[in-house]
Amino acid sequence: MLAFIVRRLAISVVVLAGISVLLFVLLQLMPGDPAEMMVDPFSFSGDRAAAVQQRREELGLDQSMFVQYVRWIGEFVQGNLGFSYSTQRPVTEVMLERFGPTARLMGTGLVIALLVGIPVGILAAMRRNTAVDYGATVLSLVAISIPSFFVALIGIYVFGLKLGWLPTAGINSPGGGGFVDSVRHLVLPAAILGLALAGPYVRYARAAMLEVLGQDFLTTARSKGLARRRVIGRHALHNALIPLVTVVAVQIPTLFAGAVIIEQIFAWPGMGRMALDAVRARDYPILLGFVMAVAVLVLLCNLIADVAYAIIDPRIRLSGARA
Amino acid sequence: MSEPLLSIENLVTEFRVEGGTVPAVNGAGYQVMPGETVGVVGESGSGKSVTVASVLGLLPSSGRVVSGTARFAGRDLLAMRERELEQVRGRDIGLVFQDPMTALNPVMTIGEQIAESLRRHASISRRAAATKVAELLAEVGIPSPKERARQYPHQFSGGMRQRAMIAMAMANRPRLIIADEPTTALDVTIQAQILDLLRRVQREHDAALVMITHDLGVIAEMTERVVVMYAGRVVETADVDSIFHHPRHPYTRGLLRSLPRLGERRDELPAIGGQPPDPRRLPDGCAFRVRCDLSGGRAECGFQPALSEVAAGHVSACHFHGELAEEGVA
Amino acid sequence: MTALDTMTTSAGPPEGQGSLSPGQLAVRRFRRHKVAVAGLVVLVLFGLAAIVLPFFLDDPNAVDPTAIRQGPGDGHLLGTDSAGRDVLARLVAGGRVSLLVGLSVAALTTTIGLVLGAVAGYYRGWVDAVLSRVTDVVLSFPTLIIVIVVVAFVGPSVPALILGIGLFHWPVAFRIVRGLTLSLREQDSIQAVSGLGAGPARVLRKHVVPAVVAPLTVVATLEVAQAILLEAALSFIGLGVPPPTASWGNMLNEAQSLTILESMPWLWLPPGIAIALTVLAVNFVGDGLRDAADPRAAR
Amino acid sequence: MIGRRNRSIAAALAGLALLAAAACSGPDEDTGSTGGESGAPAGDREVTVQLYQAPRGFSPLLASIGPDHLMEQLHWDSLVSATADGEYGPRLAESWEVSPDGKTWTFHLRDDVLWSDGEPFTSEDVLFTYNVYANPATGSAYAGKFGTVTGAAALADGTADAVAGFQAPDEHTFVIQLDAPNVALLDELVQPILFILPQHVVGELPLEGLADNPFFREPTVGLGPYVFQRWVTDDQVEFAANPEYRDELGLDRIFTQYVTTDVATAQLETGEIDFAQVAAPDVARVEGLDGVTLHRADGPGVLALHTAIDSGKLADPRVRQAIMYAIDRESLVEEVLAGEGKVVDTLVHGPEWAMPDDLTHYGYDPDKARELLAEAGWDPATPVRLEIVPGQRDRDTTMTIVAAQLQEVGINAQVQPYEAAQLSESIGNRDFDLLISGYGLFTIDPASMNARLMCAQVGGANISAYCNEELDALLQQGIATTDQAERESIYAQAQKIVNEEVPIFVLYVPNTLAATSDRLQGFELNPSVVDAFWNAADWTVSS
Repeated sequence: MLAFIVRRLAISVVVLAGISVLLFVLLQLMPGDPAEMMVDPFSFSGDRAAAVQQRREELGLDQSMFVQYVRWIGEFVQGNLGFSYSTQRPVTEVMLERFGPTARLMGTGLVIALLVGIPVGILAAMRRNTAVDYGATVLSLVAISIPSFFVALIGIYVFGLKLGWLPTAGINSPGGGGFVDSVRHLVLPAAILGLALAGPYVRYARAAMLEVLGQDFLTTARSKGLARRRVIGRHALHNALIPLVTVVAVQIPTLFAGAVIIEQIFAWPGMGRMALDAVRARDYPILLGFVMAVAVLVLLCNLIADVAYAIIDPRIRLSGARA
Repeated sequence: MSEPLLSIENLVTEFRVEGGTVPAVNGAGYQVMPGETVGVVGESGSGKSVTVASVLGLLPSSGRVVSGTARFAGRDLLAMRERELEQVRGRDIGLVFQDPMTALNPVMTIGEQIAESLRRHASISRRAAATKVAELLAEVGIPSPKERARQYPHQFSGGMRQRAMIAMAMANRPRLIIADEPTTALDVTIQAQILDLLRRVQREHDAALVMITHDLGVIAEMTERVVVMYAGRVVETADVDSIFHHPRHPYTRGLLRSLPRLGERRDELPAIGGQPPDPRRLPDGCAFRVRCDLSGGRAECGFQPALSEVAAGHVSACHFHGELAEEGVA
Repeated sequence: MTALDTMTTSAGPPEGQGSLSPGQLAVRRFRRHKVAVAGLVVLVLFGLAAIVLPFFLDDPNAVDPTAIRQGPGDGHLLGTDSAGRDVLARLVAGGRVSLLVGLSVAALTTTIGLVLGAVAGYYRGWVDAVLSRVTDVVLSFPTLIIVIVVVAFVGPSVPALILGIGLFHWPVAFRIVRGLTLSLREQDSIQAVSGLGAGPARVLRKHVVPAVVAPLTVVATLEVAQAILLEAALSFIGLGVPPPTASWGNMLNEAQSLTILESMPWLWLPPGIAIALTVLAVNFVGDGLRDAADPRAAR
Repeated sequence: MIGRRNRSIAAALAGLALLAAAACSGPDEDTGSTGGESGAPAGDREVTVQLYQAPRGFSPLLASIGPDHLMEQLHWDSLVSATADGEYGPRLAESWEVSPDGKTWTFHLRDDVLWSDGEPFTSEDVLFTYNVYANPATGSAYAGKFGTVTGAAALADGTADAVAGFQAPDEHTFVIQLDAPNVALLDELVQPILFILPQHVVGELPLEGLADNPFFREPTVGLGPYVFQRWVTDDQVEFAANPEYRDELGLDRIFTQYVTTDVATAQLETGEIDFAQVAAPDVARVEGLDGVTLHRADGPGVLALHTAIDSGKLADPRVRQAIMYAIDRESLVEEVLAGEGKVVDTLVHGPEWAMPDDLTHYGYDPDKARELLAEAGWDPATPVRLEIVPGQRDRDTTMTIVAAQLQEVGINAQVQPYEAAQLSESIGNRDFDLLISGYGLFTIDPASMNARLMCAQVGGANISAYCNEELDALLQQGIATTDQAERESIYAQAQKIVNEEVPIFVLYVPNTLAATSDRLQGFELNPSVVDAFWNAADWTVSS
């Protein structure tokens, strides 16, 4: 197992390096010069061209792309992602600050998606071809089909404005506001993120459970006189959850996509909003850091998926390839 | 004569399909005496397995028992609530299935799966159960049973798995073992070992054995009495000698004819002329008429033949059983 | 399977009894899927509307500063937007954009998936290993974020959207094609063919393509739905279809204003419903196609 | 009953999720040290105000962005500012005078002002600060403002350590000595406001690149009524009453919060926020809200289109006039701004004396536009981009309509969406056709147009690169003359030229719109100031 993990980590480093080169090239090719952006033409007074050039030199933008990359990667391996062009703050610091809110939103969303999606999917499979099943299937498709930003707008309108139950935006009231306040701010965005995600989970869970329900060993289990609860809970569920763990782990990074939109609408100070602001401001260091963070998360989740699979499925032995 | 251990009568089971129902068992019935070995033989779709599933409450959700009785040790299984039936399954009746790879839960250890059955029916400690599991595994001929108990099914060979399956079926010393095609999925060399094992444990535990198979070789080797099923009905029942030497139903005779030589087994049942019947479109009257070499368009075939005792302990459902009595086996 | 289950399956209704071709059977199974048929009807209607209606409607970009944000009524069936443009005309134009993006992405992703999948499955070895590894990464990389980066780099436009989504959404198609190619390769027919010197292109055309048409159609359908949703999301945050081109996403952008959300429903309800309905319909059709293509997976 | 292994799977699934959720007790939760009351959206003497963009920090040396400027108004203070009456008003300078030759400005500073750490504020601070502003090496965006100050050039080219023209004769007097007369010097000091820095703290920092010093992210000392406490989150900042402030303050704490105007409007309604900017189309709705007051003032700045005149595409004044005639600006104000604005025909639109009454009014006249284009020999195939950073709805709409109206008269206009960085770059590259931007304070003194229209400012704030010697001469005269009647006549001519030449296409002057909750009292909009926090010292909360 250890050898497997080490091997996979080694591959991951190569993949990360590849992604970083690709990104670096892409970002450098982006139209729009961050140095120009930093010297706002409408409020700057003096020799703007010189000021822009000075900025460019400060940022090393006058160097060749290769030199810039070597410098960046050199810093990167030391855990230094450079400084934000717009706030001059260390990217690592900014991202760490932004990570908490995003993790809170994504984590809660994921928990909601799992708590809703998986039981509903399993129930639908067990009540196959009944109203419950049809209802769950159709509702899950509806959840997949309605854009979450649309739901978010309506959610803000209904729960924030009309009913006044929940705050309309932000991660907390000014100055913190304590646990209850944080939870109140979290409910709406996390629920919308979670429910959007629950749609696919219902379908995965249903399919996985249906697959298992057709298996012979369930008949065996029943033939031993086991109670239905144990047959379902112990034999069926366990087997159905194995593929789900993988699916869920591998899909964690895609939560980021949902988070970008939700954070934007709810003014959530997370990494998604940071990334969008960085795109607009051509804040390369932030953008690079963000995409690298997503890449690390992607590789990590792939690894976690494989390891988790090996841990919970005795048939899999990690020897470098899946059985 | 003692009471039969299992007595199935007039069982009708149907499956729900799109646009209606399909009968899978059409009034089948047979008896199993304590300690007896009964072979149930028939083509795929003849209802031999569904009959067992019906009486044990193991039908899939689309199946339903319409009518009939199934007495086990005097109690009607079909009238039991699920809870009561669970008490019978695994404790009084043990089952062995065809494919031990798919019939075992891949993510539970062999030991857990056997212990589960033990602990379900007797309140014993985890530790005691583990000891018992090892004993059982040893009994079915699995070496180093303690270590093996901690392994998963995929770490067992096919034959080993089937041994474990038998250990599981035997765990609570049932009075009846039902083996549903227990050797079909196995290598020929292993088949004999498994049959021997089944026979041995049956003897040692003094249990009755129902052997469901399409392999007449297995029937000849293992069983005392034979039940022949066709299209959801029992068409002939007799002791094994009578079946093999004096079949009184054209279907049985067909089966025997297609059997090349005793002792030589085949994976597939040799063909009798024609297809097994489509349960949705059973012919009117005798279900076997289209494939029957005696029918020849005779008027009797328009009626469903009733089971009648044609000799002592020999029952057949054929209008023309008399004609067969004279022929003997070719 | 145990004999118990063998019994249940063999007790089921035999399909078709050879009188219908597999294609006809699929059509029949699809038609039995009522929501899928309803979805198809909706899509056909939307498609027709997108093609025909523009001939009868205003120019979707024609502004009228004297008729801004007017409610539904004479002249403007669904009212006008903040620049006095006809909402219905923009809705239809937006539908064209959505369908264009959806179909193009589906075509692109299935093509890439087909070619790469066939290559991986045909050559196996390190080619397959590399492609499969790349697929793992691409698959779990959030497309929206990739597209945001891509769009930031080439500027927001419809082609950029299509390329951005298409170039990173092929893994599903890839996996299906790769798997099928691998198994086809094991079969004698292809070994015989390649033994006779048939190149991979020929094998792809003659053997792989026919085998993957059905599952790829399903994947492509679901791809359409996802692409439409992504387009809407990106346009909504201003990184998708650039104004003044109408798109359902950028029409919804206006609903961020509470005034509009509260008192001008004609500005956001139509695009919102259009997205939901279209995507839902496509997904239903996809479900129906899946069942039709693979009866074993049927409900 | 769920089996042990199942539980472990469930735990694995939940763990994956909680891994994230648990790891996020961010800094926002340690309210202990400074937070005071928690739970309620805002405590008794606390208010929350909107910032419409993400703030960077408190460096007044950097090219001003709105949210930073707003925060700086709470934290720092300046010599003078514009009053609500359209005059220059005292702040740290109690009074000032200009010598008759217009070359010497003397500011008399208050003597009762302390920095938030208790150190006294003196003329040394002002001297230090102005030297920093004038020094390009610090990264100052405003070094160009001091071109006429004696010795400023020497500092800029490194031959002097300080600007000779900045002098502090005593603790409470600050003098600016100019080489050439400038009676409108104050305009330079308030647009944008040049905040004063504490020499005893900032003086310790390296001068080189001072503008980007991390100190300005979390400044420890302030001079304004409410001083920086901490970044609650990346976009939420806490301010506390400055204990040393010269007047009694009505609040203990102010929180600034970056949210879009749409969100802020909603939060105003739910009471989550006490101040928000208001978009013109939302005025009617906001006015109808209970417990919310809408504030409205004439705007000081313009929304205008800019072209790179040096690129030659729109170099012909007739084409530029045609563009003005082609755009139905009255309708834009009426419909897009819901009437919240006015149409003007020159950049400077105040004060009254600077507005001659014979300016050409560019009313909507597409025929005239076509005529002028024909006269100028305009090629209808020439593509004209309308460059915009999308995202502000009224501007987006305006651009859409403008594009359509230009097409109407035969100009091949297309909206070109840009990211902010691209927009800045296009200005640097002198490659833009009709770029939309809003800015400015053009109502107190007509000299406010100098930075935008004088030849010397080409390459700087004169982004159109408009250079007209006649106008240049007039504008030079305008700041060298103390006589009011003379100035009036000079600017009448200057305005006429700007009006005819259309160096900048002024679309309209949008009203300044804001809304406050009724909790927040004392809030007042200043028609001469873009920044809404100019009188934060007067804010209180109603009980």
